[in-house]
Amino acid sequence: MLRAVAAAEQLAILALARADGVPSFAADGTLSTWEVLSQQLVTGLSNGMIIALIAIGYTMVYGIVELINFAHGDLCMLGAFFALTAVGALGMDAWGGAGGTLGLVALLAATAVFCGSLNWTVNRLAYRPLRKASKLSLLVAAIGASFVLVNLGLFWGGMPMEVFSGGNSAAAPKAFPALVEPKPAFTVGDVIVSRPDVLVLCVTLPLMAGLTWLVRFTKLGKAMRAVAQNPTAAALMGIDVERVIGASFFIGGSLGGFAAVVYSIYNQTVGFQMGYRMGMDAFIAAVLGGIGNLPGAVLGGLLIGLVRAMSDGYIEARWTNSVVFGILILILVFRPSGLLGAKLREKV
Amino acid sequence: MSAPAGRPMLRVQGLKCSFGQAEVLHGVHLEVHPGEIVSLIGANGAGKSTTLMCISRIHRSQGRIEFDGQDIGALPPEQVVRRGLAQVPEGRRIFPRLTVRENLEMGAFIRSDRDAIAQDMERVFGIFPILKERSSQQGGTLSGGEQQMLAIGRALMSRPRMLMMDEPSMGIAPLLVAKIFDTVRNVLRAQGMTILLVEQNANAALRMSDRAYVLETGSVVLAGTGEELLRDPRVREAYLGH
Amino acid sequence: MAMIRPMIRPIAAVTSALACLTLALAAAPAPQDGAKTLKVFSSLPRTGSANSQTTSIVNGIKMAIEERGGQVDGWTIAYEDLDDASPQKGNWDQNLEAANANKAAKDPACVGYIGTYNSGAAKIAMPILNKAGVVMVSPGNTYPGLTKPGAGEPNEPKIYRPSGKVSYFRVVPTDDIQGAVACEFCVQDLKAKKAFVLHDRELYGKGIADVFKKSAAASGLEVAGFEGVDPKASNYRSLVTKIRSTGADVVFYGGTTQNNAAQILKDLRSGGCKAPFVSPDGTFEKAYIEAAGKDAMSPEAGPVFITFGGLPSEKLTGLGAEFVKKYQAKHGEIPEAYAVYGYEACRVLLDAIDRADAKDRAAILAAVAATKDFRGALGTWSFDENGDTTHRTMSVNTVKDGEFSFVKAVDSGAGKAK
Amino acid sequence: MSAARRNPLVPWLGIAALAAWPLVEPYLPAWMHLGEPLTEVFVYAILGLGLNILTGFTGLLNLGVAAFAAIGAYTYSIATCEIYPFQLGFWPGLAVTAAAGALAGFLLGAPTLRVRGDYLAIVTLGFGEIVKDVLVNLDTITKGTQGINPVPPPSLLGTALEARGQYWLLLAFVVATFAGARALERSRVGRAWISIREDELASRAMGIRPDHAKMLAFAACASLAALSGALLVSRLSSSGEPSNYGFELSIVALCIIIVGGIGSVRGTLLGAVVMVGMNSIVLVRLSEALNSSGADAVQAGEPPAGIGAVWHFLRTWVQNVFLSPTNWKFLLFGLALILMMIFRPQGILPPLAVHEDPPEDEPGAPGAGQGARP
Repeated sequence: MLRAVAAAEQLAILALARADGVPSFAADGTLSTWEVLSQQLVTGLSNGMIIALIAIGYTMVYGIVELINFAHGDLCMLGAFFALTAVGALGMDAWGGAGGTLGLVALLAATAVFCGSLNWTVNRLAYRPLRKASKLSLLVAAIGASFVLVNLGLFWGGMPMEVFSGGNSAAAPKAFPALVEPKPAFTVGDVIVSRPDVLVLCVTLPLMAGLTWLVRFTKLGKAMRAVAQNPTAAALMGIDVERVIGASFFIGGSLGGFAAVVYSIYNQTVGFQMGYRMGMDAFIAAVLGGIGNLPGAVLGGLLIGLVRAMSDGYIEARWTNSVVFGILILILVFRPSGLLGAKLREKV
Repeated sequence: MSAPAGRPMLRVQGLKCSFGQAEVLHGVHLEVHPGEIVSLIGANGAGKSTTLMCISRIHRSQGRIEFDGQDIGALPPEQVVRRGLAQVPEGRRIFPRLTVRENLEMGAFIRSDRDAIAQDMERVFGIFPILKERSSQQGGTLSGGEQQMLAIGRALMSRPRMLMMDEPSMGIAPLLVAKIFDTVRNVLRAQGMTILLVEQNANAALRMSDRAYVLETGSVVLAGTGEELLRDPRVREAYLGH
Repeated sequence: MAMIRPMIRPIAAVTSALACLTLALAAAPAPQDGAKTLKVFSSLPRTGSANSQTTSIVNGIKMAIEERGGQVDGWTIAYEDLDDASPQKGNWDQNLEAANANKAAKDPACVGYIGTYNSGAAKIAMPILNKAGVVMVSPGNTYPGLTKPGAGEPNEPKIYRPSGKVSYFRVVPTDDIQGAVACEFCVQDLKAKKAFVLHDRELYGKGIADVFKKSAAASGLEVAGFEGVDPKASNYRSLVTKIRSTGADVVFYGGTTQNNAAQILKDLRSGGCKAPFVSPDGTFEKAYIEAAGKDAMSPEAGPVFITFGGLPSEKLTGLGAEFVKKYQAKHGEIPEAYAVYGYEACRVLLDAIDRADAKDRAAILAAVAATKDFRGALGTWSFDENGDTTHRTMSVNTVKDGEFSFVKAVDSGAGKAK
Repeated sequence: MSAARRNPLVPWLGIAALAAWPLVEPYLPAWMHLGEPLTEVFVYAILGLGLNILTGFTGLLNLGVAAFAAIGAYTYSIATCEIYPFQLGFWPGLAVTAAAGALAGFLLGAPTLRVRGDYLAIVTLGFGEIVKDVLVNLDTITKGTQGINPVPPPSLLGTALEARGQYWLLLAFVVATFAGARALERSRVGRAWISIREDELASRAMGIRPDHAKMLAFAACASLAALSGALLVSRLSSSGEPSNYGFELSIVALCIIIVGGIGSVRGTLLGAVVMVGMNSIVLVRLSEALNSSGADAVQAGEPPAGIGAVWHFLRTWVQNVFLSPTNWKFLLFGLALILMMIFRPQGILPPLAVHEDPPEDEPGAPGAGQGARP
């Protein structure tokens, strides 16, 4: 039999745990079917938007150099570490009001520049020498780059700063301060739309609009599309192909930087191995939407977010990954070039 | 042979190019003078397209490539275009998912004078009115002949002083071939454009060229004026089919 | 000739590079194989996510050896820290674990193997070491089937003992005890009526969650949901909505910090669920508190409890308290909960070496098996006939002001295991 | 071309040297005991040879080959383990495994014939994840994360083989698989695969049925991968956890064939040596070497102020993180991959045809000829 040894102090903690009587801990249990569905939609939408943001950066590079960029998620991970370092060094979690908002905007911008530069550098060092090599060699280089970035994250996590828990456990997950408090922004019945949910929309929508504008209407955007469609012809037009590729790595990376900050604020956890899932989701979203297709990536991201939420909610969490991949495979069997994809060049 | 006097606009000397261990150009020499139409004929696989790609610096090569008296053999491709040497590549290489208008804009990528670009675009539309009709269609939806017109128009958009055209008649309906050759002869030439033309259709090419070179397995084997070569028995035997 | 060259060159380059590297590395560390040296190996996942816990275990092992001045009964103790995780996996790798075990088995100086951390890895290493007669002391395996007949598959644990002898011991109490303790705590102290049970789908987490579920059925606690989660998911908000809709008044997570325990807690709290969150000793480490952050761990957000198969460092008395003090002086921080297991595993091994008449594997194995009333850092305990510790004092802890805070000790009593 | 006609003795000498190794090993110093990692290399080589058929010969990028290995590992375990009713023993177990692998290959290949390129890659990746999830979740059949124990070791004529015997048996398997792969490469179906890789439309015009050939490639790849999975678990005497057959394993297999030289049978063997060797030999030896230098993370006391604080900060960081060799493994592994690709993008031992491929200005080669490469 259990023999409880309870001292006064421990009893006090227990009493605290039961402060308002047992029922107060019970989850509401009053959510109606519709409320549950709406709550799941909110969750799915927010997660989907974050995935979409990572995926458009991913698909941009993907469309141009045909590189399955395994390092993209890990780039986002380093972006999150950069943001956490900045937050810790400047004590940003204590900033409130207008200062806090301005700080957040500055943080987004700084992280974007950081990730963009990093992505540009990785391209310059690891991928550019392989431009004429086969696509598979490029793939292996990307796998290698992913490992290197993961390791940089491990080093970074051991930085003796308070936000990295003094650096004593480099590998452990770190809490990201709640720059936007996870409080309800508004509630509809018992459905909570939290402030981070709102933040996700506020950041991702303008970025997607901006990117669409950039790609469709600016000279650089058109050059990017031209290089993606036929690099030799683009070079014959006087387009500096390498520069355009570099620029798209920078832009794609900086979108990853934005995504990293939003992700960190939304989930409040960063860890050196989190890039795997971020990259994987982005990859699935990009392919699902059609390689190199920006609206497709957004659609794919939203779909994955929603499918995950619905599967967690109505099937079983342990089957969620299978459900996502199952749907992906089904879609590709019937639409072999993704939802919005153009016909694929037949080349591996 | 009767090369005109004066400084050539393009001079290629000892151009060599290899893929892996296989050398495909063994030292090509050719010259194009201002205002000339020069054609480069030869069988499939003789190295005609490779020569143009080397001049445009898409392929790496050895030997000397001079444009306007300056060595361009070490420049990146975009610098070659900036110097005024544009190419209409083989197979047209239209950007299939850019609109016709955007394709033309890409041709003017090196320029930033918006008004002049707009004027030039109108000029291209004047030469090829069909492009104007199709201006908001995606390039990939055009017919072969229309794509060829677009490719020529696109190359003109960089305001080149010299144009290299690679097989403009390939895979195009005969009616449109006539139209394209007509454009080359009567519009471009009239504007004083210098042209280096690669063509399989030796007969048509020689008829409109001032001079021509015959390329065989990576080397120039014959050169002369268009008429000389049209009369040359070797050429008649090998390329004109009689 | 010229045609062959392009093929031979790369082969030659790669082989010679590999050979040079191996040579250089092999030449560098030449351990003095003196006549009176005994070797102790540890095999733990040193690369990847478990690194922080295993570092603390290794620190504990090293301290135990240093305490004896690196000598036992006139014999020098050499220690080697093996890694059973590969960078490709970022987690323990079955090939490397097999290689480590074989390495230890083949090394004539090896008399002890401290490991593994993951029970799955133990399944690979146990038969190999058992055949070689190398005693294995685990600081971290909690899967009951490794030692207890009837607790796992019908053919366990006999399949891990090809020699027929017990050569595997562990200083940690097993999942079946801890899962039951956690459940009793929920029922008796938290007065919970309805539990939502989550697990990380791994051997440790699922095992403990299974026991929790079984005990819940026995003690009348309704299990409103039993779900395996994806330990790599970025968040669990949709699951939280599901939990909210069931009206559960306690949430149990069978899983570890590395498998996102803190994330689940955070999502519960920000999703508006205040139910007590209970997790096992895989979360009893500072990293859990740090990963969850202040807000999710504050009393207003909702109570958090962690069960642990021993007493927390600050409640340790005698040797345990001393260890904590020494560790703190040396490493500048309070040790992780696992450090003391590493320390204890090594101490019990060294003690057995000391007691053994002959310093060979058989004698040392016998001496470890005969460990009785060992006065260790965890208390005074013995190994039972299965190789399990008789030490069964568990504790329930909470978090207060960013530190673990002891709530109560539970003596699960002998023979309670089901 | 003529390189293929090199000295025919070389492969036999190689096999003989490998076969003799266990006899020589006991006389060598401990650090040269490579039998163990070599046996592992053999298992991975078979996996690589299987993947090479699908990705190397046929040009279908597969990011989920681990799923086939998993199917093999679990089929073998269930067919042979004493807790199941079948208990077939080693050789019948292998036969069942190979058949199950082929079936799995068909099952994945058939519905996805229309899916190409990277789209196919992600289908295979998804298949891999689904298989892993099913293995974990259907724990009533697969024992979930517990794994299946014990799995019978390789045996010959009714006797279980010990380490040395296993080494020779696996070597024989590798030699047989290698010879089989070479024979396939030159066979009718092998030429069909290669022509599909080069140009599917043209091969159709030559009378090849691409669907047919692709299905065969899937089946052959899956069968070999399943075989390697079975050999792996029989050697470890445990099926291990399903997580052992995840994406990471697929990536390793892919790296093996690309590092070796995509499409090259001999290259695949070398790739296996390099990839496994890096993990099981180089990195292990490296951390042994560094560990014995005994770097301890030590830090205590109050952090000083001013410049001293910076110094203290860096020192603590270095001691906490950089001094531990295990913290460098990802970096070394990743750098090695990148450098190998940069210096030998075509792989260590590419198939001969690759040398002669003209770098025609394909869509995949933007910016060609800019002279940017050193």
